[in-house]
Amino acid sequence: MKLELIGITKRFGSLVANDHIDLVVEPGQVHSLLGENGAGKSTLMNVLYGLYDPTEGEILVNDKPVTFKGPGDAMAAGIGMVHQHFMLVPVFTVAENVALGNEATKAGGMLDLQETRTRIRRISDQYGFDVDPDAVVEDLPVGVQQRVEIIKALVRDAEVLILDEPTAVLTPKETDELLGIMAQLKADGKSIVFISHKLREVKAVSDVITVVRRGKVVGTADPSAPTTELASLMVGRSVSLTLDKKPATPGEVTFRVQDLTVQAANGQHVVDGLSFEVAEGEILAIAGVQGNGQTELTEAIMGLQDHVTGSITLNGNQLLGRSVKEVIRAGVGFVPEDRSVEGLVGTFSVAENLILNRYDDAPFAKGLSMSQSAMEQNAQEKIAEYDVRTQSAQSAAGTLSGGNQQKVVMAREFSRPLKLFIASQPTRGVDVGSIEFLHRRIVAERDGGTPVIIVSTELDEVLELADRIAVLYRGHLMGIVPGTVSRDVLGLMMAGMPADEALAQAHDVQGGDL
Amino acid sequence: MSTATTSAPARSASDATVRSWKNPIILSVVALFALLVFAIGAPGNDVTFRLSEENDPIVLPSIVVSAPVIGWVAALAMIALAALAILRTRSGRKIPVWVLAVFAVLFLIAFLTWVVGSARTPNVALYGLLAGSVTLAVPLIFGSLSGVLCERSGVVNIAIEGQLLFGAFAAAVAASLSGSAFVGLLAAAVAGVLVSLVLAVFSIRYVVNQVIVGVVLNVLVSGLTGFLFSAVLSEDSERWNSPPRLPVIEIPLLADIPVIGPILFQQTIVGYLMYIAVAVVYVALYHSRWGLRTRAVGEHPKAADTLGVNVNRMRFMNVLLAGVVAGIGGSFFTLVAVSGFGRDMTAGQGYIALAALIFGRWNPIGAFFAALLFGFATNLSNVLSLLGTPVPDQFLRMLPYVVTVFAVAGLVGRSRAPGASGIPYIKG
Amino acid sequence: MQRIMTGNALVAFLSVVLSLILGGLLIAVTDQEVASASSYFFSRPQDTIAAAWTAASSAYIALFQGSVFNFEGDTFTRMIYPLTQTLTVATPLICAGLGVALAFRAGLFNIGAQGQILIGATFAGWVGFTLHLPVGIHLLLVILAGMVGGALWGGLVGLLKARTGAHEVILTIMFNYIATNLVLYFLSTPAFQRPGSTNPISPQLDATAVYPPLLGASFRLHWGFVVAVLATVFVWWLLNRSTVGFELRAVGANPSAARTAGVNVSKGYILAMAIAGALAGLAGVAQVSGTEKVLTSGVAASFGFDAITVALLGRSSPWGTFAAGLLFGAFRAGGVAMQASTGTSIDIVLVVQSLIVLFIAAPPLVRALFRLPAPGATRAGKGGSSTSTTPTPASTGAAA
Amino acid sequence: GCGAPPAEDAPAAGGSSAAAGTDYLGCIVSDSGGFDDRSFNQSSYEGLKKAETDLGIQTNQAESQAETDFGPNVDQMVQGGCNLIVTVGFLLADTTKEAAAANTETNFAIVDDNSIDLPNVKPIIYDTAQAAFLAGYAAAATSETGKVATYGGINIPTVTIFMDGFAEGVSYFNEETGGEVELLGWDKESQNGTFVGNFEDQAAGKTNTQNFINEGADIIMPVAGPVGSGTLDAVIEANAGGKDVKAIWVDSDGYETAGKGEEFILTSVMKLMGDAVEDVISTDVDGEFDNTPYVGTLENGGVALAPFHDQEANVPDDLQTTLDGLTEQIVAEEITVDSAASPQ
Ligand SMILES: Nc1ncnc2c1ncn2[C@@H]1O[C@H](COP(=O)(O)OP(=O)(O)OP(=O)(O)O)[C@@H](O)[C@H]1O
Ligand SMILES: Nc1ncnc2c1ncn2[C@@H]1O[C@H](COP(=O)(O)OP(=O)(O)OP(=O)(O)O)[C@@H](O)[C@H]1O
Ligand SMILES: [Mg+2]
Ligand SMILES: [Mg+2]
Repeated sequence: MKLELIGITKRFGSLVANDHIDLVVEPGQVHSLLGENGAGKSTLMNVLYGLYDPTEGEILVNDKPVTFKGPGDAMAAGIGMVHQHFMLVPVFTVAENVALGNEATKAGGMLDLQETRTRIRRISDQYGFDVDPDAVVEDLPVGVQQRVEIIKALVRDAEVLILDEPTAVLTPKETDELLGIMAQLKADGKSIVFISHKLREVKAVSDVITVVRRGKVVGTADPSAPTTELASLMVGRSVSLTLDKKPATPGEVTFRVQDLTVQAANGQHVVDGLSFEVAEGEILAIAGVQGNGQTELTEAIMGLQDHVTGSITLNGNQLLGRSVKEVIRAGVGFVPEDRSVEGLVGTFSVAENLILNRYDDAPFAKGLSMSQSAMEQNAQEKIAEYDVRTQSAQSAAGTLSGGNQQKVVMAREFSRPLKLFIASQPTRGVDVGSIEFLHRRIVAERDGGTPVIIVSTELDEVLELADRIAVLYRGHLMGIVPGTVSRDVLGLMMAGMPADEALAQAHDVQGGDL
Repeated sequence: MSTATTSAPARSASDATVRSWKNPIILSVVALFALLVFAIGAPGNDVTFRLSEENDPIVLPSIVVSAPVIGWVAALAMIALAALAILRTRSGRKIPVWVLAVFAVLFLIAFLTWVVGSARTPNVALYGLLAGSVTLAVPLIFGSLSGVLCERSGVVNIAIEGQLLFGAFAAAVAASLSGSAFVGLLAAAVAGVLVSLVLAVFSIRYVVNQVIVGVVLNVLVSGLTGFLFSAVLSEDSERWNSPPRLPVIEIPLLADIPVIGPILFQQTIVGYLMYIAVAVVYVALYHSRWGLRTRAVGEHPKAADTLGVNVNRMRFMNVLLAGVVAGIGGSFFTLVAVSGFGRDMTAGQGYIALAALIFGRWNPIGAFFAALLFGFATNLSNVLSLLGTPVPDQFLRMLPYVVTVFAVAGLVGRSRAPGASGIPYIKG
Repeated sequence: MQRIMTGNALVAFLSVVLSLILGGLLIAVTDQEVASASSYFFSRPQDTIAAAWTAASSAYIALFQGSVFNFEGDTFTRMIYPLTQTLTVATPLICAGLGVALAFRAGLFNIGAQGQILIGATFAGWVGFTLHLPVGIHLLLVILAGMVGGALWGGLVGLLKARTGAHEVILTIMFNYIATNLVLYFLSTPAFQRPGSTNPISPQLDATAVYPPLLGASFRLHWGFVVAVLATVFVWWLLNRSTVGFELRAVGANPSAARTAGVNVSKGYILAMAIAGALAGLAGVAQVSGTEKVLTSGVAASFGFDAITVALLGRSSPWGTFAAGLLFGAFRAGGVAMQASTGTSIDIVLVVQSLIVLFIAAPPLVRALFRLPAPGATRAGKGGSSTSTTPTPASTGAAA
Repeated sequence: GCGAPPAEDAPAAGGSSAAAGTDYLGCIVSDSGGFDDRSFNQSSYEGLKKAETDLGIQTNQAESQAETDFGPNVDQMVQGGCNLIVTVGFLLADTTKEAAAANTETNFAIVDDNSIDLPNVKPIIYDTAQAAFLAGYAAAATSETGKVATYGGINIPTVTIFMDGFAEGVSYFNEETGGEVELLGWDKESQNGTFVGNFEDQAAGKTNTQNFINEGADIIMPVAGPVGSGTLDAVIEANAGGKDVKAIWVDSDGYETAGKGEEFILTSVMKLMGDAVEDVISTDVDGEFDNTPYVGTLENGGVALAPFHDQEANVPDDLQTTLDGLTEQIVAEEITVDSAASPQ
């Protein structure tokens, strides 16, 4: 199936997200879209998938113009989409999720799930997916959930498959498997539109690369073009992809975690017998695929988890069993992984969010009364210092862009003397410029002598920031390796291989990987 | 690569459970309570439960039991079950469901024997107690089904009270004017839909907070019906407010079965519709295309949208359907229970239905039983007051509400609402 | 606040007008005179229209005369009497409305103001007619008792929610019924009855225990209104200028972020419900020690339920609630007068009130009806400002 | 429709004011039950309306929906220049007292309360237990099952006085005839029994009545205003189902006022408030208002037992004679019917 986008323009109010974009997807082709945050890639795909109406422009399928009133029309035309945030109903089974919107029915509108199961098994077998139709989606690992998404598209006989940042949450191994699946699909004559920020993957699978900047197509590139060329095409200037930081000068070990175990509500040990230490002036990165206990580990340190055993000490003081407030007062700074859910109160002003965990300390509070002027003054200082782009200190934090929201959280946490700094996913969804700024602030904090823990699922970020790297897999520590270790070793550890084995194996196959 | 997965530390099954002591503790406390009150504090007399009347087609003998015997047997059995639960929990295993079920049944039997035994007349018509419970539960069941339909598709329905009241009003007026109870039934459904329409338009089309719309709708319907009641209905109640009743349809033979016959097979059309509605909503919700889409829209509307399901149309239709159900429930007040409309005659039953819906965990069957429990508690307090108890009548009348608080706080606790319930869906 | 005063003022005004028109139609349609004139509508339509106009306008004039200014009064006192009556009725509405609004801001949907008023009134009343204390101390103690009663009744709900996760909507509804029966029980005991009578009505409160009249004995307006103003100021301060309010608002707007920031969410729920209850208790005091001066089971009227609409109309802001309380107070006071003088049922007031709330909550609808342009560049589809100040407790409550 | 319009200059409809030419204004304020409560508000209101037609006076009324309305409503009436204001129910006592003290030119009459001692307030109260006694006796004598029942709206003296009298009547029957008729729903000793909890929930009245019938009662007396209507529904259904069950109405003669199920109303315990209200107005119109309490008794006909109407055939032959005898004995104070709620 040949797909053609001609002059697609999409406006949100005064913002032009897509500006006369032309794009052709040939049958049996992997067509990659590259572009920085907010370039308009997802918007374009949402237009193609019928979720947004284009303001202007035309879509041609096999040279015939079509209009999509909704995703239903797009699917009927043979377009399938796998969204970055999975569009799966968590409490439904795989079969129910696959059936939804495309239900096989018996008499009287009754569901025929058996039929759906059969189809799932057929596709599973064909592409080696290994998916149980009766598993409940929320119990499945992300990699499998993604396959469910692909099955959803294939069940509907999609000829064109849109994959929007499909690899962001996958382990290197799962990524490899996905790339394999893409090759198979392509061999079956299906076309794929592939969006990713990871240039290596793009280069590996693409037939054609289109680069988008500020809503416009700025050019196409050959998959064989060098990475730096692609990067500068994306951003519009030459970029240095590395952060220069001095080597760490670790001091005294002040933070210790010993034999830490966290039980989830369902009884599972999500963190299991974890022990590690962090010294003043060093960054320990905790790597691992999302959902391997990182969240629970940081929450346990903060006093946000209930069933915790073991010991957590900071400067010799036990933190375990303390309330969140006491942990904060002990000098722990915390950037939670989901800033809009845990880091900020969206309806509160920027000024209020800047003192969210200091509202009852001097100078913001005198007794029960809060000082507006102190709050305002603090806001002005932080906004200037961190270059927070906001209309005013009184704007609701929820109206800020992701990068600026993150700056607010960081500014708040760095605004008091810290004995320990923990940041989860400090730059998730943040654009390149801001990433650079935030990384420099974190390194500066380290250089000031604070022990720092960074939790990140982005290998690039981990490798860039870490002095030492700990890898978590299913709540267990796979080992702690130096920050200079190779990407392949980390990949193996993230897939559940202990550090020593991984180091040995990576040595064996060195050079054979991507 | 294969070594990577095998070398991952395996988790043993035994250490993978948090031992929740909540259930064993509750069971133990209740069992102890049973021992003290039902066994040690048992009245010394016999208790009679009558199952049928003398002139019924099938006459069953009454059950006569000794209060102390029942009290002791039940209490000891409950203690045994509690002990079993403690043992199971200590060894890290789950408490089987049958333990809880048997425990609940024992408690109910012991409690009934004890309260009836303590009354001045320790003799009760069990069939009447149950039939009355069902009667009291009918509007609650319709109301909570209406709630299920709305909330399952992501719209919080606080307006059940208004739907019931408007249904009752419309049924009374339409039936009086037309002289036909069936026209009244139809009008009730239409009235329920009208209330739903406002709820849908404001909460879905104009994205007004659903709780606000619901609360305000209740006030609106109360004011509107109250106004029309005094301005029109009371002026000429012969013409406006003397609806004919819905006839009771007896199913031959089946209606003669003692105890359950009158409850199941001797109802008006509204009564039969109730059973049908519970079954249909249950089956449709979990086994039909409509149900799958409804649940998807209530859990994760965006996912449904990306699969071509029109979220807001789905919600709109379900809210309207809910109006039909609640409206028919409202007709029970004026076409079955009593003959005529009275100001605010639903008396907060819509809110109780809401409680039943949550207590029943957003499941039609669960809501059905929750409503029955409430009806039972209410009628039990009625019956106890006439048998003569030392408990002041004001406290007896608190019983259903106290039971609900205990049920919601103790047994249900944090229940999981449909993921998107109460959250408007704004496309793109 | 700013936005409500400026951009939405027109919408609010039009909402009131629209609601009054709809209410007027209802009055006209059900009026006897109109009905008889409409029987010959086609031969003389002006009769029907005139009768309809007379029916609706006379009702609304009576409403106005009963709530704001009585231009038929023979003395100045009688002329402004209606306004003071409005303030009197508004007093409990404001207090209880503040309670509902405050809980709302903490993410809790408090349908229990009715029960909290009743329990507050019971506590206050008991102290008022059983204890005999000196001037000043007695009234203070009465007020305190009322607030404690309400706080206990509300706080209990908060406690149950925090401990067991039970849904506060259900709890507060049940607690209303339990409170009603509890008060009926108390009133059936001699400790709450008048000597020599078994009627369920308490003795009059001591003269030392009642709010003194605010404008002299010829008006029913009492110092409770001043207390309501103070309560509004206090709630405003509490929500916007105090650490406690900061915590409560954070809990209401985003419980997970609040928890992460070190706020004890459970404590927040309990505290919010206790303060909400105390405010409702204050409404109970206004009734038992201000307007009625005795305790009966009907002392709370339907103020606890009206308070919900008042808080919603006031968008859960303290001064918004205050203004909404005044408006509803005027409707209520005027409605009683209207019913007495024109026979139009006071229920019409409920209709008009709820229509106002609905219309104000949906500005796009009002704009569409009056063909007003949409304001600025608000993206279509969003409810926009209308729902922004109110969190959605239904969703927060159901999560967890 | 398109009927013919009235002539342009026809006088306004309903010109009752012109008829008698008196400018006496009689007014009434209801309690929160409203004037259509099929109980004391309604009876009192009808008394006022009767005075309007019989005496040619003008009337005005204010319906209260909540206790907070009492003060404003009474005030409205005072300001409206009423000569006499009838207030209904003990809950209005404080309001009435206050208004009467402040407006000595206006006369007041208060129904069901005897706590005010002011020159311009006339209490109207009833020794209802006397008539209820007769009803209890009649019920006991007529019951086939040996079980009779009563229940109330709310546990308050004006309600329980009916139930006390009824209970006395039943036990008097048992003493006199050696019968063993049982009373369900009320225990005079502990003053505890079955109550609906309000005067509105008719469905609850019906359910309670069905419970009574299930427990074998065949005569039921609801003392709950409109809720009693639910009892009639239950009784009609029970009779349709082949049972023989009857109701006893209260306040007015239910055979004439209940609007349904007349044929199953055994009798009614009448509390003739309308007559008393009309009486008080007519003495006031004549300028002979006094503040001595009016106590309705069997003797002065303020309370009475209604005729059996359709049920005549179903009661024992000599029952009416016996009841007449009992009435005489009560009037002669040979039998005293005592109730905690009786007027002192
Ligand atoms: N529904 C919307 N309303 C208003 N603006 C929007 C909307 N959706 C996207 N935008 C804006 O349109 C621009 C393009 O967003 P888009 O999601 O297409 O970027 P992207 O290229 O997918 O970025 P990323 O790499 O982060 O996924 C952004 O500035 C974004 O803020
Ligand atoms: N209604 C909106 N108003 C303003 N900004 C929006 C709106 N909706 C989305 N955005 C912004 O647009 C950007 C992209 O949004 P979107 O939901 O498309 O995320 P995405 O990461 O691109 O998702 P995906 O890649 O799965 O399509 C985000 O930065 C988001 O903050
Ligand atoms: Mg994107
Ligand atoms: Mg993205």
